[in-house]
Amino acid sequence: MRRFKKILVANRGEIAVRVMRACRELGLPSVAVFSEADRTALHVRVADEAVAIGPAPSRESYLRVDRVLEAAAETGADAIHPGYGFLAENAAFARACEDAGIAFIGPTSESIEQMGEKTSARRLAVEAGVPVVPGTLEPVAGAAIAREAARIGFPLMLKAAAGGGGKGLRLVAGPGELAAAVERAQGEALSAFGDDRVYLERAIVKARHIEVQVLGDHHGAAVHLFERECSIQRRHQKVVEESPSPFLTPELRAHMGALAVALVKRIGYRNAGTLEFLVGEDREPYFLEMNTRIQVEHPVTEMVTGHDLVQLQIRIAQGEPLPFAQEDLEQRGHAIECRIYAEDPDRGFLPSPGRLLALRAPGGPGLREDSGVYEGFEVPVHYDSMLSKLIAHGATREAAIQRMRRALAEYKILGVRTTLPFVDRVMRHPDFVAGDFDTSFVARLAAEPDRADEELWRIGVAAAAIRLLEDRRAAQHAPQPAEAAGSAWTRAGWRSQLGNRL
Amino acid sequence: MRRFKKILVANRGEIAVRVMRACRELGLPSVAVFSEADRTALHVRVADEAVAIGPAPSRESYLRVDRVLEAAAETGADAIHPGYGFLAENAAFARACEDAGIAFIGPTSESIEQMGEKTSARRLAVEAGVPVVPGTLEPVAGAAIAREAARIGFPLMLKAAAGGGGKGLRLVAGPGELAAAVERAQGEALSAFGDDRVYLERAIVKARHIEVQVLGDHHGAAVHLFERECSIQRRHQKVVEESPSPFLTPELRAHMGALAVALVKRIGYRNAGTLEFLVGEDREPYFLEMNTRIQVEHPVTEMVTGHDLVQLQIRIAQGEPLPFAQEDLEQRGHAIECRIYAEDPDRGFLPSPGRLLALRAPGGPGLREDSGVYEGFEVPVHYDSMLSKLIAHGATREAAIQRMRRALAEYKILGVRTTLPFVDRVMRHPDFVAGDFDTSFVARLAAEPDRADEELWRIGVAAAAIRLLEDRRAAQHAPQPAEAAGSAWTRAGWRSQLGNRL
Amino acid sequence: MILDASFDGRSVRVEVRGEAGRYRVTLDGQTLEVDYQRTGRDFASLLVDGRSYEAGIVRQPEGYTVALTGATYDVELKDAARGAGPSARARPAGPVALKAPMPGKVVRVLATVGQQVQAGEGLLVMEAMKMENELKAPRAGRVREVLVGERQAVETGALLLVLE
Amino acid sequence: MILDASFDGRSVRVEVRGEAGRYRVTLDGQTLEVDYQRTGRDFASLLVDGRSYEAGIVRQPEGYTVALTGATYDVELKDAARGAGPSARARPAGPVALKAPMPGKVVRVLATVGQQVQAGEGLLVMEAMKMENELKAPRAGRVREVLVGERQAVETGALLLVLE
Repeated sequence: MRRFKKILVANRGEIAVRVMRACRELGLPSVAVFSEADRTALHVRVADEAVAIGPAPSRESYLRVDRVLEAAAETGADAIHPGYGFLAENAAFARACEDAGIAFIGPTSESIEQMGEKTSARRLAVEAGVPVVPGTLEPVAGAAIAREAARIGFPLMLKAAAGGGGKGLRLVAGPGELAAAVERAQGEALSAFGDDRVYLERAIVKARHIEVQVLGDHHGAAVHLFERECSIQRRHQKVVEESPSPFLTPELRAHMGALAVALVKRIGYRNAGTLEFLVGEDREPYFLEMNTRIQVEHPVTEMVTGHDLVQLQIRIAQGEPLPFAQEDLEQRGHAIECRIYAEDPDRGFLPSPGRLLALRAPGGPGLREDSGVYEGFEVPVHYDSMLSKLIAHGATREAAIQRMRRALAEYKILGVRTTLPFVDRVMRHPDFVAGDFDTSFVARLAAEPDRADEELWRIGVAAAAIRLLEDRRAAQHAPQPAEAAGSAWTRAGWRSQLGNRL
Repeated sequence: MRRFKKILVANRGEIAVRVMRACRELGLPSVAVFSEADRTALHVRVADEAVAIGPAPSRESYLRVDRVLEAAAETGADAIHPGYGFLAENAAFARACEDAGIAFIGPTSESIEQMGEKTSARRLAVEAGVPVVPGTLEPVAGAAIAREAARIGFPLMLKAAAGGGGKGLRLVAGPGELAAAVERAQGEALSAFGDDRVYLERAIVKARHIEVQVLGDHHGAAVHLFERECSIQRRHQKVVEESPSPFLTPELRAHMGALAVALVKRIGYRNAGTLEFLVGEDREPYFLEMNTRIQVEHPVTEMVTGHDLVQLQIRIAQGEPLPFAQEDLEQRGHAIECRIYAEDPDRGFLPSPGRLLALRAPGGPGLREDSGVYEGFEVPVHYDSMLSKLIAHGATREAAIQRMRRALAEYKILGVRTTLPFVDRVMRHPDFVAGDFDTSFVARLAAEPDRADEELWRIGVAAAAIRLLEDRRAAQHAPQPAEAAGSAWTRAGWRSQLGNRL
Repeated sequence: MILDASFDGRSVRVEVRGEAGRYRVTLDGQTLEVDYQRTGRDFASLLVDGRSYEAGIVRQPEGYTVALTGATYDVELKDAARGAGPSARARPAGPVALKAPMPGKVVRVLATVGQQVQAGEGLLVMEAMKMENELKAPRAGRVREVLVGERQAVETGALLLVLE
Repeated sequence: MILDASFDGRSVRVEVRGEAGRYRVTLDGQTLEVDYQRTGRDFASLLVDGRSYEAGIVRQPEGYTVALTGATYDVELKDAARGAGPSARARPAGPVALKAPMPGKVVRVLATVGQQVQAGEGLLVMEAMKMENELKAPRAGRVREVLVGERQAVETGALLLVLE
């Protein structure tokens, strides 16, 4: 068992901040790495130390194994936490850390390879007796794609072999769409993972996406921390997650947990990890893939189990044994996470980068926010559009939903469009409230008209008009320039908001 | 069983906001009342409706029973939540609500009288077999004070009969201090409660202040939700609270819980309530008083039990039965609350009202903030100095302390002095970390030198000097007035911060 | 002060009178008594007929964006034209310019000059924030010009393609 | 730019050079290379020798208040006097004015004109934010003047009493 001296966090955004908080709570200093676009990013401000590693494109900074290892050497960091995305499931990076004598806070490079290559993971799962979705067990290319597609049948899912996070994922309804979808998926996969291999799976209709959180240590112990329900997705990316799943029976929960622990033990997995399953209407779980890293939606599990998964990752990497056994764990209450993206839900979730001109976040009981931004931050165009995660916990599912609605009502972000109004629609939708939904929920919702407050526009227009009147009068009577008239910072970024008389 | 239509919150600050959040989570609209000093207060902004009830002094607004009831009538509110302080333990107010057919979200006026008059509460406790601190069982005045003091012996506590929240409370070390202390306590009691009666109690040396949270419903059910440790006090007001208490054994916890439930059942108490005990070195609990309302520090209990006490108050007042039995309740993990006051800990906790010029609050796992303020708010001089409560939860006491330290490191408030650095000192004090403290802890702490970062001042001075350089250069090159040059709001409040060239 | 306000494709005439936090606002034939107080540089508290509203209000080039609970409005404000109220602006006829809705990179151009396209048909694919986004034809027409090439970086509002 | 800075009763000479976020600050004989970026109207991120600091910085009449993790400094800044560095300011001799440390109400006046008091002795009691606060003599002396009466409301900085 070793004790780390300093941890470098090879990531950005909310997960980098999340990991640094865990470091600080464990009494460990943290080192941020940052690209040229991220000098003022929150993770740089929260870290104890910070090292610039390259230009804005992630390929030239956050994905540069050499730069990250140099930063660790330079700062004396003896462990690296990769967060999710970027280098988190890059076996070569894990191996490079191992070779450099730096602890990679994650599984062995071998586990990453086994599970990271999705077709290999499917083969191992089959060998371990875990059922998988029918499809190809190997990546396919060229003419074989059409042939295998015909064998499996439509609709089917086209997936990146090196994939994760919805990138390079395409639902193909029929043979006519196949060629275009393959081109798009390979392009996205190449750009996201540097690997354009794809494979095919039968699309499970009316499926729910349910995943199981696991932990394994260096001493052969493994537990599961129950499930997360992740069926609310747009563009095949999760927007809302919760735990427990309203769909699982206690028996199915125990069964899926046992399957997950069996696979973890079989591969000697050492870290937090997640096994993703599709569960069809017949309540039959099919293993999809295993994510060998912390998951975006890990907070819902933390809130219902009372344990800190990121601290546990670090402690496991130090060689500590798991501090609890399976029978010590229980789900208490219900937790829901809503992801806040800088996207415009009224325009097909188009990205909406820009400066966060004004921001008021909610507070109070049963609420957690894991944010990667702050008022005044310019959200870069180079990275993922997730700004923040809002998580609500309550004694019951209904209480958690009501709490989330209350929190969303308090939340205000101006300057970019966000998914706040969209997740509010989800929270008040009768099917969501009833727990009656599957992965097609978001598509169905988009087709329904939103019933917003019909008269609220009057308040909005009145507020704007009064503000204009007050601004005009103030400008007339302004005795002198106010607000340290245009520091470089003000001049560069806030011009449109400040000063210019209408 | 009735279902409320609308709830008026007869309070201000964080507790008003807290109650309104509970209302919204239960689907109930809330009505704020506000004084002239509070038009822009957070509770007005969070409420669905708001009614002005009078001038700034609480005696002319928040303590005006007639105004509050008029506001309820005017808005159609059929229930009133009193929060804590103000009218929360005013039996006449509860009776006036009862007479007006408006539900008072609290116990019956009779219970308030029985427990609110502290000497009556002590008598009832003695009758119910609950041990009390030796002292007078009746209020005393005039010459009787010195006589009774001599009988009880010094050191002793001088307390307001109508008291609570540390107001009108004085520790008297010897006979020479008695007269002055009586005058001061009577003055404070009169000003705070409109009642200057005082009584005497033996001062328990090296005492811990430990309280038990209870709930009773309209159907005779009563449970306790374990204890809170509240020994960290300055000026006899709590600054830091936690649950569980590091001092209690499981046996003593069960014993104190049983005592509390016995008294609740005996008086047919219907509401959330708190029984305060002093526990001396001999681990003998002495009942001090019962607070027949929600307590400032209720969040620590909510975090360890997973239940929402304010929602439960409302549901009990609607006639609902308690949704759980004693055996369904358990403490999970550990929670600590730090109160953030606008006070200067370097100058004997002198009040520090003013505008909150800049504010950055912490976020992330296991953290809750119940705040009554926001960036830009002018903290009024008329009311209590508490700005906010920060609560950290962790799997263990150590984890909760470390999390609180992390949160305090992230928290920045500028414009007023606060107790943030003080509670950080508490969190890193070896005696606090070891759980080895009593109600004299703060006084001992004040006598010790603080070991701050010796070199940090360099960063502070460098930051100020660079900012000045940038501000001067910006002012030289300012092409035009920026920041909507001085709206009425800017002109009135932010002048010192904005614009004036040095 | 009399203004023409437009938002969400609607236009209304607005009249505002008052001072020191007390205003009377008439819009679309209805008058609101508004108690308006700034609560920060970009926030205000409004009490209207006893109801409390919390508004985030930020300056934009042609008006303000207002965020209320449950909805955000981009409100354009102009001094009222003399005489009549604002008329519904007719959609300009003629060519339609497709502009970049965000900064990013053109990944693929799907349309070619001279091609006849249907409303909703994909014209090009832009990458921003790690996602590929297909930009679709706002109406049917013929592609007159394509002004960008693949792998080209563009800013918000950059002209990408003209449809006629 | 050369400044005299004072905080917490200390004074140092400060020299700042640089621009565009890169500064060299010399204080008390030590030079810091500072990467300084505004992160909001009243916040900045500082990287000094690889270490990251988050500072809240607000303008005050004679300088800035700077909040760092664990400490807040009121830093007064003046253009450096020519020649020598700042000298420790001697405590002014003569009468001492007791001023109101916050707005509030005088509840009781404990001292009378002509009275001899010890350092730390209570002079008067002010109420603010629902608490009574005893204001104590900063040093021993004789009460020369009492300028306020009981129940009188006072603002921050109001002269309450003079000790000589």
